Amino acid sequence: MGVVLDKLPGLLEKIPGGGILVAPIDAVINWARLSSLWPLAFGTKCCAIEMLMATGGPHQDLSRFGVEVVRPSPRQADLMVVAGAIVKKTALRMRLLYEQMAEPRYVIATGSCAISGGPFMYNSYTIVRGVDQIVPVDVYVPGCPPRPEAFFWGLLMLQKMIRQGESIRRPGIRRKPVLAALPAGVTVQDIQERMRAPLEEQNVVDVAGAAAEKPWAKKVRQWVKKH
Amino acid sequence: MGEETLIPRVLAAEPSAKVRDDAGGPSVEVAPDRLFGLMQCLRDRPDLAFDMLMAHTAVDWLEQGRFELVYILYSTVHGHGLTVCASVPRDKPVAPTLSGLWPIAHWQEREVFDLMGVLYDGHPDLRRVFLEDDWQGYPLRKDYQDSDMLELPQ
Amino acid sequence: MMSYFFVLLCVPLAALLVFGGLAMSRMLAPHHPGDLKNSAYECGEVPIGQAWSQFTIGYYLVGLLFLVFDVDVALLYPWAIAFRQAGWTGFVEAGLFLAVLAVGLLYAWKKGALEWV
Amino acid sequence: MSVQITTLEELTSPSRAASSSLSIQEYFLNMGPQHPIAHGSLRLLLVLDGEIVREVIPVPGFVHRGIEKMCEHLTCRQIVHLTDRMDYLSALSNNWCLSRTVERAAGIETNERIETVRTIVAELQRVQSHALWWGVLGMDLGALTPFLYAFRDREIISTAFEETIGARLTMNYIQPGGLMFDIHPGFVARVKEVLAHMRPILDEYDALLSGNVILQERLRNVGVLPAEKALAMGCTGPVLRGSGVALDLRKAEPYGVYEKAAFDVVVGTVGDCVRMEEMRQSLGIVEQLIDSIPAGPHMTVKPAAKIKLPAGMHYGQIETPRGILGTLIVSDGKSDKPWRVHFRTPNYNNLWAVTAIAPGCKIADIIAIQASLDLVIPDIDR
Repeated sequence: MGVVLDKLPGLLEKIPGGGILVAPIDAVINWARLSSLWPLAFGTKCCAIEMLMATGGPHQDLSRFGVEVVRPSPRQADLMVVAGAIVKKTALRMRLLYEQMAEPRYVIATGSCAISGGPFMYNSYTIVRGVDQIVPVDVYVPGCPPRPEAFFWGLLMLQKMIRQGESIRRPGIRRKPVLAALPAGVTVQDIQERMRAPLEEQNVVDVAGAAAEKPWAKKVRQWVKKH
Repeated sequence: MGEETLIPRVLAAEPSAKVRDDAGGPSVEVAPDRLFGLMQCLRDRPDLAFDMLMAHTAVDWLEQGRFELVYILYSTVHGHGLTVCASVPRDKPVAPTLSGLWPIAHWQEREVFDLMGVLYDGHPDLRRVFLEDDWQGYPLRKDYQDSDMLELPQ
Repeated sequence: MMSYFFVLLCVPLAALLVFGGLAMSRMLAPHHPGDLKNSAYECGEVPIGQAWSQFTIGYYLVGLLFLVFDVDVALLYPWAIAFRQAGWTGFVEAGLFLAVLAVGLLYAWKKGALEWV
Repeated sequence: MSVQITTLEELTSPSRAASSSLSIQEYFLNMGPQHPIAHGSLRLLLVLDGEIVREVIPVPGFVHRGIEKMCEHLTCRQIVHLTDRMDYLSALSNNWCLSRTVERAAGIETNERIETVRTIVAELQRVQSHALWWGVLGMDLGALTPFLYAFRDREIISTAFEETIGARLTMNYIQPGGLMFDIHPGFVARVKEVLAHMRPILDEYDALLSGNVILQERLRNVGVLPAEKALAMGCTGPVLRGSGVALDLRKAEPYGVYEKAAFDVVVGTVGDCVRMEEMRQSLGIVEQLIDSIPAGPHMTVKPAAKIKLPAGMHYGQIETPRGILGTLIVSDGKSDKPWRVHFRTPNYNNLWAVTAIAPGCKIADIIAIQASLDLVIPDIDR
């Protein structure tokens, strides 16, 4: 976090009752971030037509969620929408683009190719089976290609995660809401209380740490140095 | 120009060519060293006038130890097509380049080199076109081993 | 003298606007520089060769011409505001000023500085 | 003559820069995989002298999933879903090409109803694909409104497809031996709605972009591809017809029910208005055929039937919105999985025309050339 925001939680803790101030600051910062997500146009295949273009079109209007400013350059983007299959040759470039984006950066993997290699899982010598081998992914949107409405559901999930999951006390630590989308008929009470705490706890992701131990992290460094 | 008058004229141009019947359209088999001569006259003779190299690929016959190079030609003037095949041994797969006759052959041959490993004699810029330059092996060969590739469980 | 008070008022406001924005982002935005993050962005590729290379003289010429005519427009602003009070003498002076610049433009045009090589 | 294998490193290494005619000012610039004009991931390595492009080195392969290797492990019917993912803007034509090749090889008969529905659906998708080309041509050259117009019309056609085919983009509808499902009872009415909507819209397209002076200035004699150069570079489809060669497989080798529909092949002299006129021709075809869909079964071969191809090479080609797509299936006759499958894709051959056109033009012209070539990258890499 910035110079002030790093020290702010510590200062507020010292002041008696200052801790209450952290929550409104969180709320304001998270609200500002989630309502102005600028996606990076990184579409490789058919999902690009559905996710980045059709949703941007007049019928399924992406700008209802404030996400319509599609930036080609990673410097001005904070949401990387991975639309399409990623092969070994693209994985290096994609990891470099992810590194060149400024924090806080979010990743939505759309389409079964990005999630798990999809139709190209077997007998393909270049496919990377799942984008989460390259970058830490926040929301997975299944489908081949997913319908624009499915992409909006993923977007809302991400916005819910930003609203609830981040705090200036622990910058870069993202708590993914486990109970984001409970299947129909299952209520919170059904999941016993002792089940819920570990689920919430286990789903805390340190984004920087998660990004560092991805297999492709080292390969990108060697590739950049080699050139 | 019907098929029946096309094949005799092609054979007249290249007596060492053998007719093949297992391909859909008219097709001819020729030895690699005669290939360039046949292609040259197929393109230049006005009554054949194959001005378009529609497709070029290679088939890996592992047991017979040969690569079968397939050239599919098309003539926009007469509207007829021809398939020319040539076989090169698997251990020394060198074939003459046709990029002098049709510039598109330059890149079609690069693709066949990239995926099948057939070398082209006299090719100006023989480089891998899809895979990284330091990729080991040629993926479309039948005996290509890759630990990363998942086999479909039968 | 009073009219200069507004100028004095305008300067700090402008400074506040500019440096305020910068200070806010310095204070609030996360700041984690890294070697890969600072590397040059070229469509996801690693740039080939050095960025420090000689490029054509055309860019320099265009930059120079723009500078001249930009200053020219900047000088016309005060005249445009006080257009009515300046009356005819002001109009003639501005005309002369523009005429001198027009000669410069014609010269550049004839010399072919405007054609992009 | 020697066989010499080079790599991109050597091509761009400083030694090459010093020794060749590359004067000091020339440098390499990556119009790389992640670029708005790439419509996917295609890297154009430009050799620049100031703003003049000396040479373009396209580097595809960023979406190469090895479809031809996968086809060797799949039966003919399973390959159809892979053809959708090559050129996803003309998925139906791709399916049709593979299905037609398999049907001719295995001797499967299809009836009049199947062929008529195939022709109608493929022509509708041609209009949809050219609409996207028109919208993205405007977007690439800076005008953002055509993008919104184009995608509004694509949605209208997509709803017609969705009702019958169930999918918006990757159709998997035309199978060897017929169609996956029969057409929806409301299909004819829906297509008539689309036709009624699209006819005036095309004039609106013309009014919006074609008359625009800036666009004409950006496109006039930029990237001129003479006829014999286009033929030598193996270009097909609107790119070739734009250069004046009247090669259209729907006329040259009629398939489906194209003989029944009267339409003319649109040939430009040098310009690129070919696709606009082709949209009108395609609408004309659909108008003539929509009322005469004969009755009959929608599938002549039981879905579970194993299709075994006789030994030998089977080649079939079809006219997709971007050019001639050829499918070469080599079968050894023993198993129902093909021995080798090769797709002659239109985009792979149209891509290299940029190396012939580009030397000497400016960087902004490269964007105009790429937009007019209308490339789909997964079709290049397969």
